[in-house]
Amino acid sequence: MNHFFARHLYLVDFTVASLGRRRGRNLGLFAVYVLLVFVLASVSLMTHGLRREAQAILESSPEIVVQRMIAGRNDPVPTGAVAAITGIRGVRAVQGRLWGYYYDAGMRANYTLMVPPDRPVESGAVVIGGGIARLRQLDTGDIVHFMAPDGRIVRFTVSGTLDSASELVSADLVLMNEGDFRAFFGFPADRFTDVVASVRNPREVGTVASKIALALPEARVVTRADMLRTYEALFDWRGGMVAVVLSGAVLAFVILAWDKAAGLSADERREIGVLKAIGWETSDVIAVKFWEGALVSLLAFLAGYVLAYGHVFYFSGALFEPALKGWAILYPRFRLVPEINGQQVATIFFFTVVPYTLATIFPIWRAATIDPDTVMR
Amino acid sequence: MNKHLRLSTTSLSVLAVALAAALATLVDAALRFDSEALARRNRAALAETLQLSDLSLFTEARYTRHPALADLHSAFQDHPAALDHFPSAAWMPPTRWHEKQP
Amino acid sequence: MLFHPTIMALLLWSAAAVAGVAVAAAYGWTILMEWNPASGSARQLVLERRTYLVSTLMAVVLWGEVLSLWLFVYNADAMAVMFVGAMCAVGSLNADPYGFPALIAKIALFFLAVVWLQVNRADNQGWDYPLVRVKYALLLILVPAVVLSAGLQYAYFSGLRADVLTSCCSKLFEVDREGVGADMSSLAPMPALVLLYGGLGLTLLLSVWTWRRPVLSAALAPVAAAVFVAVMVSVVSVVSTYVYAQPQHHCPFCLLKPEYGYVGYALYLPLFVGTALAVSSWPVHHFRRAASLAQAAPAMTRSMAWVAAACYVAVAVVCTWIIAASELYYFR
Amino acid sequence: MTDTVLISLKKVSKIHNEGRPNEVQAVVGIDLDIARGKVTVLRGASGSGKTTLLTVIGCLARPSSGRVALDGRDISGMPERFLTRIRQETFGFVFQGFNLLRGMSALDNIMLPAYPQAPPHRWLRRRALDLLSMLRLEHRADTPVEMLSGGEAQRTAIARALVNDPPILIADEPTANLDTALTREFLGIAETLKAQGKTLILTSHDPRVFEAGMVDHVVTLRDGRVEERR
Repeated sequence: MNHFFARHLYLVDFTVASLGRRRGRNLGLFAVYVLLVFVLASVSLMTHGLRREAQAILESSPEIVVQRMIAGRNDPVPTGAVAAITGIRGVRAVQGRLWGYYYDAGMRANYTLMVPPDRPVESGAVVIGGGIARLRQLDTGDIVHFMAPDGRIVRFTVSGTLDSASELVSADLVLMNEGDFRAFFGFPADRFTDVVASVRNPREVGTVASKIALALPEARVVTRADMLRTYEALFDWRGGMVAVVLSGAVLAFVILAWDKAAGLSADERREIGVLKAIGWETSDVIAVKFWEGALVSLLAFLAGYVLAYGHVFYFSGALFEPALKGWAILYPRFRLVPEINGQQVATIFFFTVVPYTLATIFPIWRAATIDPDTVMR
Repeated sequence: MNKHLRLSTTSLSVLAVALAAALATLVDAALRFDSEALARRNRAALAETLQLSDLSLFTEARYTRHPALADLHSAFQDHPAALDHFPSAAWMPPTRWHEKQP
Repeated sequence: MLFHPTIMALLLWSAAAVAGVAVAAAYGWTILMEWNPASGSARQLVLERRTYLVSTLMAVVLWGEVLSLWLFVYNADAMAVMFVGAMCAVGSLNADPYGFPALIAKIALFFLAVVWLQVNRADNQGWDYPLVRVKYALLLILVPAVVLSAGLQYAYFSGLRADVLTSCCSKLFEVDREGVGADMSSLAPMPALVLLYGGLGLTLLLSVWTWRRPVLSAALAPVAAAVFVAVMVSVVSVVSTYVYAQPQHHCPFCLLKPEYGYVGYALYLPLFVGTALAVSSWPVHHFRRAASLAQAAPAMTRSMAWVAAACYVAVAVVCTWIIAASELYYFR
Repeated sequence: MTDTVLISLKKVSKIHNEGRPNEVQAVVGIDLDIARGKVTVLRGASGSGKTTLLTVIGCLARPSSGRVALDGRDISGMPERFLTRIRQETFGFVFQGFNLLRGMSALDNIMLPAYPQAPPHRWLRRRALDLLSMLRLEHRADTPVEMLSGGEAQRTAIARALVNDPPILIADEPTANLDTALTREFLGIAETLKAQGKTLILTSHDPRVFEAGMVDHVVTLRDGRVEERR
């Protein structure tokens, strides 16, 4: 065993010396490698962070949401539905919700207007999310004007802003009083946007949901678990898409690695010939070449990963902001909770180090089996 | 006596430092987790009281704001080039009608 | 459900493994057909050099397979949330009929690859390559195993359908399907513990004997393979319930989670290594008949038996510690 | 008498590029014994097959046919893996162009052949420094080899060949690029090594070498066959 380690230490000595002699080329490969790992790891850490964030919110979201469908389109739910659902066994609490979207033509941004179920908002006042406060430079006590769908300009006083640490869920919220909401949108008095229900026994959610579906045949019943699964699948699918898009980059990188390993200069071939002539065995040469790849790829992997960690958790994935923002004007400021997941790290490893290793096996073998007598010819 | 540092020693030390940095991210994550997770719990609490179900990350269109409760899952609702959030929509580009206008 | 980063990584890897083993087998075939150690011809030299490529490829395939086995289980656990009723990896694996066969094929492949690499290591110690034919014939058996494992994995992943909300949904998954819980068929605690300690004791005894008399590896190998299954059954039936302190929770995968202190790694690592070495000790010892390996083969067998014995002790210690530290009592 | 024969060649032939249009019969049916502790020179014009013969003797290549025995052990059919091991223990090579690895110091070059056996690093370094001082090169230990003069490069190559302490030293055209003074110096080193009990095998068509007093045997080759032995 000692001999094993001692031999590999010697081989590493030689590997590093020979990497150093071709510094330019190896640094180039190293830089590309770091960049690739950095991008893949950033995407992966970011999607995972957002996914966990979405999960955390969903876990505290209503257990059942009931929407009404007419011709496949959403329609406000009659207030009578609340009573109908309350009558179903196993239901703990039912509440009609009022919420909707408002397009701010001046800012070209979408807001979410909502009547908070838990806190009273005075008539003529609004509580706004951190994103809107920043976008329109509003603070408590300021006046804000919204244009109602019928053309009226409605004036509100900002009575408060939501905690800036919660921007990830509340950046675009405008909370107002029920009367103001109905008056602003001209929302019928006997309707709600949708209805939420909570269930006494969490195990019964499915049963209760099917009873609601039976009682209100036109309703679309969405359970929390459905949302959770859909989110999960959606994030995975998006991650998969990104991986497919980036696989082009991975492929280009693999070609680069292959080319580097296969395109031995006459000098390098002579060097391997000399090593074999002075008593190195083919497996020694393979081991040296293996170390070459291992040192470069491990170092690049670790460096790319650490950089990605800093990027995502200290700079909130600043480089991805344009992509996530899209055409949106409102973009929340957020700090993701740092969580590292072995599966992600292993997946990135599989996408980078493994193809690199595979791409270099054959060229390495070709190089290592050079005739030892080449140096004499 | 042996003042010559072996290359294997230096290079494996560099590797060890990189590994330590990678492990340090785990420690950093654990250290920051408590404070950040508190913020997350606050967010979740707000979401609970307001009965929210989605992140306010994608506000470009109505249906991207609340994917879990979208009123209708189809493209072109707010912008002719707005991407649907469903997998299949990513494959089919929107019609580029605006380029044909004079 | 193929558009998932980890699934794509696993599929990509299995495709690469098939390609790698196919290349190795193609070269192995030429070696098998044309090998002639008596000849000093250039062709023989070419064949000799191909052996290096084949063993390098096989080593990479083995290590990739180890990593991919781990990622496969990890991923199954992470995916559980997407399937109605699935609580952990067992539920994900049950979500499609090919789930468990794919896992079993991956485990079998791991053992086959270890056996091949150990035979290869033995062969490389004889100056006349005495095992070349056996070795490359074995390699040809590995090809269908790799292809089968890749095929099962593909069938599993492509058959998976996440239960998601789509625009038509008033459909409720909750009532459509029966929950695929984490329940697995299991033995009662007493017979399971007897099986566990009896099996571990038997293999430990046999590996110590093999260490003293390498010829006994012929008995050790099949017993170790059977005991591996027995240990897994008792882990599912009883050891896991001690870890979770819940007599109803029988998942062999949740042991790997941080909630349970990663105790699964401490259990599975020595179990897999020990079984792999015990199983390959026999074919290696079998080759003592070659004159050039008369010394080396038994020496290798003995060192393998020694390490295997240490591994079985470790498994027994970990199991005992789990049971002793548990809040669950079956017997008072 | 057999105990004085170190390497014995029986009907050795070597064909390059076998089976291809550019097939060359480099060496044809050679019988040759190399004596232990002596200096043997293979002499011949370029293309006479002496370098090829040297590769077969030095276990760098296997003969296409015939038998090679080292110390009475047949090594002609050995796989490369084991041939390398034997080469490592038995032979030290000084190549015609020296073939030092550029970009590495003289000391590192000298230590290279011992890497696979992995002796203790401190010991190996000491041994390489000792060899350098024996060859009066200690002041050049840390110099990159491309900065060495021709004579210094050759002495570095000799030190590299000796680092594993092989019983046989093989040198291919050792004096090809050297002036008379350096040639004399090389012959001096060779004589010292012979006195230490090493077997030396040289190729040369330089009369200064094969007419030197310490040379015991001269084998003249022509067209891959032995023309004359002395």
